[in-house]
Amino acid sequence: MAAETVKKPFYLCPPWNILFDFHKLERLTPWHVNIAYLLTSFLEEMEKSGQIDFRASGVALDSSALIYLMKSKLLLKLEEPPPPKVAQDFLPPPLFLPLRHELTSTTIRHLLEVLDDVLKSEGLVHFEKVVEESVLPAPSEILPQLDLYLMEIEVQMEKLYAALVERVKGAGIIEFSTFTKGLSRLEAIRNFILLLFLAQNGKVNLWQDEETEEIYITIGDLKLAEGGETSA
Amino acid sequence: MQKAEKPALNLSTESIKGQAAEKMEHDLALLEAALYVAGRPLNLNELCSVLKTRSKNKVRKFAKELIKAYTSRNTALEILELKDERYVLQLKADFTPYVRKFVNRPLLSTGPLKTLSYIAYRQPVSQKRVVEVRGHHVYTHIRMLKEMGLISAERSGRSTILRTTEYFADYFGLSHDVAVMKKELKHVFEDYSKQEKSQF
Amino acid sequence: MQKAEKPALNLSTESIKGQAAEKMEHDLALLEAALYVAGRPLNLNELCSVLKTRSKNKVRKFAKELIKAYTSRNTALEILELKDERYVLQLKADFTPYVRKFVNRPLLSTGPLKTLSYIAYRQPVSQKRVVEVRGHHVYTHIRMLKEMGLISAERSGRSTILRTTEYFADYFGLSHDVAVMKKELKHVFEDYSKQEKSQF
Repeated sequence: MAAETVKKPFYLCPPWNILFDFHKLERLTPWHVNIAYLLTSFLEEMEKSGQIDFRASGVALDSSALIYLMKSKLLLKLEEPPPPKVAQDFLPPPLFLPLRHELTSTTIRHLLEVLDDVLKSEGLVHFEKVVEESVLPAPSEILPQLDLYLMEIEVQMEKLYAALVERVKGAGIIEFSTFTKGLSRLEAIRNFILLLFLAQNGKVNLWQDEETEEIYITIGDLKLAEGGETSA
Repeated sequence: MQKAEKPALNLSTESIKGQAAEKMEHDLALLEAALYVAGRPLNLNELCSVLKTRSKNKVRKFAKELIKAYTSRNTALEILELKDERYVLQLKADFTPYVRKFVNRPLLSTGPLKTLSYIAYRQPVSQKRVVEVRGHHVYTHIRMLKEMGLISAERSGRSTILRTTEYFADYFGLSHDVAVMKKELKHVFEDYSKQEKSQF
Repeated sequence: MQKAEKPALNLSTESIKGQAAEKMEHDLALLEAALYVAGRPLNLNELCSVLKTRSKNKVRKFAKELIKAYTSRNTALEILELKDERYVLQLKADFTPYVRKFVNRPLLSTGPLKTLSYIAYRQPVSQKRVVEVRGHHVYTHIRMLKEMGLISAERSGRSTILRTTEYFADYFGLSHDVAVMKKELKHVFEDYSKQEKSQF
């Protein structure tokens, strides 16, 4: 036992130990970690020693993902966008509608016709959330909890999604450039990262015009007239 | 209405009478205005709010006066008293066939109508559920349906419960009792789907 | 209307007069019925079709008669003659504030109405411009106005051009000719600002 503890594996020494020490990981500034260097050198070192340890590789990978998340989280500290600038023009007073009663043509038959459609689509919606069972066994205890970070991101994603829905009134298309107009480059990048998360969850679709390089964000059920290609 | 008979004399009692008649004329017109724009039956409370009075008796009297005025004019419109002291201004049924062709604006476009039909069929139903079934765009529909007085929303803990209103029932000629209404809807719906099937 | 004066006598001339009066009363009621259910201005052709006549003169005469009847009754409703000999039945504007809450249509609040008047005044106008002038919240307004059939949107290259619809022109009793309509609107806005000033 004593001999084992003395002869600790190479990856528990600096600089790789950072990937295997939860407490250190929590305290570090993610910008100071060069993940690409750490992982490449970690693999080289393992190959050199001839001891291929999948557990250690897995933990290293997980920790790297966590550091990425921490970086994203720093990026994603969203600030309120500045109020839009209002152009000057003559603003006429509101036109008040004269009140007229109007008989409408909708009958109970119309109501039932559409009810039929809705009930059919109701059948297609699955309310029980699919429980995803992980293929791999639970991560070992040295792994930090990712949930908190994910929750943060989810909150930001929800905010962004709500903002998008508000902008397109439920469903519609909006250009990325329009949506991020007036925002700083950094804020635009933050929004873009969140959009990628939203797209991955299927909440929005993103597609890019090859010529103009404009990115279009589509929200909600859209019937695209020309069958524009959508890809998540 | 008394206006035509109003004398030009300025004797004090006459003038008081004239003022009272004018006030009454205005109150009748207010009730008429409310019934006209509502296009649905209004109850005594609603009519009280128009006249800014708490006296149901007064409103009841005025409503009857208005009915009388409409009856004596003998035009295409009528004001009726319904069950539970509700009043409605409507076209006399005899005239419907002649003017049906001018009724061509739907109450709602298909999207909001679908949302409404789902709420009616599943009520009381949580807003969350309606959004799950119909998609995120229904927030606009729900808002519109609320503004039109076709559905009402009620907070219950963290969720919002939606149901149809009396106006909805009146519009489609359904019962105000939700249990009965749902049965009616189911019946009509089943009959309707049978018809549909037999047609194809 | 003549009904109250109809004699019970059965003398032949009296009876013919009575029949004519009754026929006229019925025709007036038919016109009223059409205007009531349409809730929009109807033109002479449409009114001819209701009376099953080709005589525009007759319909014109009857429409004026109906306006007279409404004016003399002095109730909450009025029938107006608009440009191009179109007629509409509506609530007198004075009554609007009292009964607004009973309207079962998504009644536009001041915000969307401002957006609407801007579009009407500047049309054809790009959506982008409207957003620049009125702010980002107008996307909701534009959508509402489209759903109500008051404006239409048309893609033109990469931008969306907004303009008011014929339904809009009818609603406000404005000309269908955009140039004329804009002039009419200018008058409306001027009157409005005068009223505003006199009130404060």
